[in-house]
Amino acid sequence: MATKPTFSNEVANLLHAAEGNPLETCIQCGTCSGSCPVVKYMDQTPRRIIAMINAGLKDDVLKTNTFWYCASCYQCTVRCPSGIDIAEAMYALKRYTMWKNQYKEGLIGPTFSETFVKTIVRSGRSYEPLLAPTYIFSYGIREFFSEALNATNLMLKGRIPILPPRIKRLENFRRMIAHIIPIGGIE
Amino acid sequence: MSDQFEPVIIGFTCNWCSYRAADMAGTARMKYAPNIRLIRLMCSGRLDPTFVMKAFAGGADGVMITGCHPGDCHYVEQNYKALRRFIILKKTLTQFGIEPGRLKLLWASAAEGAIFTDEVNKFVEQVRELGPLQWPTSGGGLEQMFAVPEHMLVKEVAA
Amino acid sequence: MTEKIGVYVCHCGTNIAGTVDVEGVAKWAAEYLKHRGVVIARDYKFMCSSLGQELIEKDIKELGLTRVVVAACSPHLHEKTFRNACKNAGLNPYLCELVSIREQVSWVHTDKAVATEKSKAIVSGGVERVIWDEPLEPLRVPINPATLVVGGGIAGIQAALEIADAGYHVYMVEREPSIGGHMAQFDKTFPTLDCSACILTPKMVDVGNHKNITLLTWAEVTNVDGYVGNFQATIHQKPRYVNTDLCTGCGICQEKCPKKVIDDVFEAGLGKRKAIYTPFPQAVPNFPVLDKANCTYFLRGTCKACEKFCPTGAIDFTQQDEYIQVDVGQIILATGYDLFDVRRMPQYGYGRLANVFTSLEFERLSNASGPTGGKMVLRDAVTTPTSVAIVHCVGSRDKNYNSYCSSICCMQSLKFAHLVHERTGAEVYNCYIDIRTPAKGYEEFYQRLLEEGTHFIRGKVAEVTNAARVPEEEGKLIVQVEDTLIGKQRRIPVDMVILSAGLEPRHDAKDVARLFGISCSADGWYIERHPKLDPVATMTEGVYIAGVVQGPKDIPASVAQGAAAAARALGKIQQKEVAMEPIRATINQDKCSGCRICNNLCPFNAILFHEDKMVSEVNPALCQGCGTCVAACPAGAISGTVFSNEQILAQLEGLLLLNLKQLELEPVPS
Amino acid sequence: MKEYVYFPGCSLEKIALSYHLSALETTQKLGIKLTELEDWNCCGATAYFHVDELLAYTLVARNLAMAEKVGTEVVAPCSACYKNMYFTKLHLSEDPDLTDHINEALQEDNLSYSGTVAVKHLIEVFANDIGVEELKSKVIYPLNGLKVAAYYGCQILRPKKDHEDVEQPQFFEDLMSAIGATPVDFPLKLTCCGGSLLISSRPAAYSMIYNLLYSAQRAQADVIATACPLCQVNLECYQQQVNQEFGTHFSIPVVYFTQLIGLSMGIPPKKLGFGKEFLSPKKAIDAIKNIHSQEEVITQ
Repeated sequence: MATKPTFSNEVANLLHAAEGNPLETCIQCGTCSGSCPVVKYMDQTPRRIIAMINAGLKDDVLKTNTFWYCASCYQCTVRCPSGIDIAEAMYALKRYTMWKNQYKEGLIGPTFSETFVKTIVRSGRSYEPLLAPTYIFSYGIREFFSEALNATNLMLKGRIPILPPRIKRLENFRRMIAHIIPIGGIE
Repeated sequence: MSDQFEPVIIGFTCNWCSYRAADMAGTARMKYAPNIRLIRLMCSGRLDPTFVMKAFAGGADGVMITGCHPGDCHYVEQNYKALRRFIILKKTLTQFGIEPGRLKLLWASAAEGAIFTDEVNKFVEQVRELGPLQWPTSGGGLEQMFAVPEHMLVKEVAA
Repeated sequence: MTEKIGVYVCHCGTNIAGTVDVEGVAKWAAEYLKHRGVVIARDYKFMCSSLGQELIEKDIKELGLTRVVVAACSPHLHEKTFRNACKNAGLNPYLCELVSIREQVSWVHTDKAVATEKSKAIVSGGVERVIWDEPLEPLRVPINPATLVVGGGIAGIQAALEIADAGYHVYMVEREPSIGGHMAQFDKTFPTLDCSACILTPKMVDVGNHKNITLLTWAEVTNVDGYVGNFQATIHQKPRYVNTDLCTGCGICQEKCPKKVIDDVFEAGLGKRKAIYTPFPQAVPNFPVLDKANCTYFLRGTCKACEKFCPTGAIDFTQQDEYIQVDVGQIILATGYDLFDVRRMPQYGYGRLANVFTSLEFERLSNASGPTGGKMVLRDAVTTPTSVAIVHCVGSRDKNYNSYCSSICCMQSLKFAHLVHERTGAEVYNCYIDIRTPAKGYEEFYQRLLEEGTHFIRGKVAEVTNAARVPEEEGKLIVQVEDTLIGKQRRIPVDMVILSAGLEPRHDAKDVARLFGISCSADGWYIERHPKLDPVATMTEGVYIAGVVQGPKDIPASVAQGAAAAARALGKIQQKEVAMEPIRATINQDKCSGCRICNNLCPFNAILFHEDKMVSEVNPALCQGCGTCVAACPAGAISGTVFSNEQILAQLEGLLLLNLKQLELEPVPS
Repeated sequence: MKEYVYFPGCSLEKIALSYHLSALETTQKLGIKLTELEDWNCCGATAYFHVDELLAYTLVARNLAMAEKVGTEVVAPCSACYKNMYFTKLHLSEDPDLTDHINEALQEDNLSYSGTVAVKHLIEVFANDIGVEELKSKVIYPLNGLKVAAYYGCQILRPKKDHEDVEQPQFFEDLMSAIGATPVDFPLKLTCCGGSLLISSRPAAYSMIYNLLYSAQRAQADVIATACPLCQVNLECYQQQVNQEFGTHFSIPVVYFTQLIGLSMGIPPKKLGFGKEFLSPKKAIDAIKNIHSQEEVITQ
């Protein structure tokens, strides 16, 4: 049966260590959204996202900022009475949109994540200053200064390294990564 | 599916616990390997060791004996007798050149459909590992030994 | 003579036909088992239906079948049905075999081809076995008309009264000092809101005074032997330290007792009782119980205030545990439920945040005869709440706790909402996942609540905290929940939170089930013989279940089940005797070598040894048919009916399809 | 002397240096050896799981594989690192195919993962392996009267499922009481600080920080104790911005639990990395100062 999988199944397939399609067992009780500390910044509550996924409203789901606002605090996952790993589902949606390159305009999340990943692929470790620019351009000038202020403070307190850290066996490390995905994907 | 070896397993269940555990697995729609075929006894104590031998002689690759948990026997303590017979059986099997891994004893209460399911699956895998039972049929020694009793054959002819 | 075997394969709607090619199996049996005597093989939608049975009866009459094999559900479900069918057609019922291709095939396997093959093997096993079946007559044993009712809640009370009124004796055993169960703790009953005590206590009194009821409270069943018609139960009577023959229930001892104890059973921890006490004024029986663990005399060796003041000298500190033996024909289990321990959901703050209450606590709080005399107040015992949130589905419909619906919480919560509204005028918020009001007058009650202006918020409460963010939240409990109908997270500041805790099986349900030889579901509720058609009987003949013990249900349903269980018991009593499966061992005296191995194997001492003839013999009255001796006899002198060596070996042959092999080797002329 | 493989994680190299220092100092005093994992790489934080799950698992697996070589228990002071390691180990144990696939990749670095090493959070080591009693016995300067808001954050406990412990843990408070401090009733102790949103969703992060600070202030905490570098940076370094945003005047020092434990054991504040923070936890240090007039300790 070569039928095209439903959007719900597509997302479910991206869930790790989940059997079948847990999303379809959602009883829409709202525990997730009730527990969510970020919910008021989301276009749609997590519960609604699940409903929309199950309804196959793919485009509407991808348009929302909901999953990019997920702080991965896992409160929903722990409490869900249907045992759905909601935080994981949010991750799944992030990955889905990153691959398909169809996330909501003006979101910083995706760009940030990419830079972050690049940094690590380059050096094996993360390096704050490299991450900074990504959002400095995305926010207003006031933010820029306050951020700069923070940065300098951190420098003064000796809490920001001058040179980016590197791991020793970087070559192996890169080949290891290459083995998993074509670096082209991110580099 | 494909070409992997599908062992034939005979399971002896007692009427009160393990058979109901199987029923429970059914009503709860739990899924387990279809390789096992059950025979109902009133009590695991009813299990005559020759049943097991005949099962192997007849082409079973594994035999599973099941009964109530020790202390729960509907007939007070007969499952302990099953236990003792099981231990001796294992010894005998080795002497017949049959891997003791082909024989399993399981206690399952009427509420333990899940346990029954898991154990069946585990056992089927275990026997699959061991591969088909190579019973020495040449010379018809053992096969004779465990063939159907004379008087039963008579009835068949009559039939 | 040649056996004529009929094979009948059941579709069970799609239950079997969905996974097994039933037509295929029937065809196969007709063709490949012909040489074994199969003369007809049919498949039919529902073999157990009257039409299905007629089918069998018709064939027996017209084709002169001498054996019948039905491939359908578990023998524990329908063996009787098909045996009766044979009986009606004049065939000895024990010449019929029911093999399970539902519980053992279609429900547990998915691959249709494989399932079909297995079904064939199972059918062939049945055919081989049935050849060796012998015509038998069931053993008839008289039924002891007395019945044991375990549990003195409303379900047990109803059952006991039905039987006693019909003129038969009942032993009622209750663990607590008084009967009445949870219902006695309630104030009002939904949806009619009539006072719980007013409708319950008359029935309790009836039980107490009934000439046909022996009431044993403060007692527990510790052992059960025997079988339907003839059970022997051992009942542990815990010492009351009160001589019930002398006690008049005047209550002076309770007045005089100096020791106050928190009553966490009846008053759910909200009220106090004395060390010698009756749980509540209308208790039945009205004799107090002395709580040894808290009694000053037992702790310090002095006091005995109760004894001094008792006008009839009924206090007896020397009482010991008693073990009472009773003979009964049947048993009704109505042991009820425990409340879900809301501490297991710390996010709701019970025990940490003072003004979070359990549903049972609130029942006591709202009860006119409760610790606050029916005043709904916060823990400080003075403040009346101005806003109350009721949390539904606490511990129910939740895979982390109990995945089932506790079924009473919705209506209970609505009742609470109404009472709060009525008595305090507070704002009431009901946070629910779904409102379930499926019974008579329930939906109307919901409507009434809506009209009363109760706030309904569709959403499972995420957490209850005291973490105020804005001034108006200060000093309040904040209920954080998504209002799923508007898709917004709401923080509702309230004075009081009531957790509608779900129902759970008794903590010792599994042990009790084992004691009475019945089975519980994975959740721990007792399993009925058939979920639709036999809801109060169990797989164990003569043991019935009634009330919540079978699954969450409200008072009307429990009462109905109590009555139903009683009706089933009375039906049996009327039959005067029960037919017992003739599964017995017999010893062929010519073969017996007198080795006496079997004698010590039998746990029922059913095997006696004739010194004179030097042979053993089985006493069929004592033999239970386990067959251990059959398996053990070195001379093969013992055979067990229904499970004879021949039958089992034949079934084995069949399961392994060796009967087909023989076909290839030496075709039997039919 | 008990030994652990120590996985500091990127943050502890610089931005959370004080956590690093205090962790080493305190554990050493308690007779525990932390051997830093050779050539460890970033755990992938949350960002990595946004991009490629498989890759994220591989990164973690590399660290675990290296840890297996040198020890049986790896301890992470950073909650994010801990969560990633803990659950990667869990997933891999459930999914042999994934493990094989990842092992192929690890070959490139001549490593292989077998799942023999246990993963622990630093605070678990203190709470379970060392234990309150042992800790008490090492306290020289109990932080009497210091009101601490013990802040667990998210990923020490979640998404573990054993509810009683996940929803209302006590071990952090117990540690604080053990060193003489007074844990305040801090209902938001398990609420997220928004660390991972700080860059991607600034306003959300600010409001989450605000809620936490508000709750801590309401509980009259002198100091917030954390067990995660992200939480610390978030709650401390951005208090200014939050104040601007919400017109508040929060000034609540945020320190690592190891720093407080260190103080109570009489380790000089400098060695514990004090002095690197924006908001000096003067009160915390004074606590000992006033009670024991330990100037020399302070000025060392």
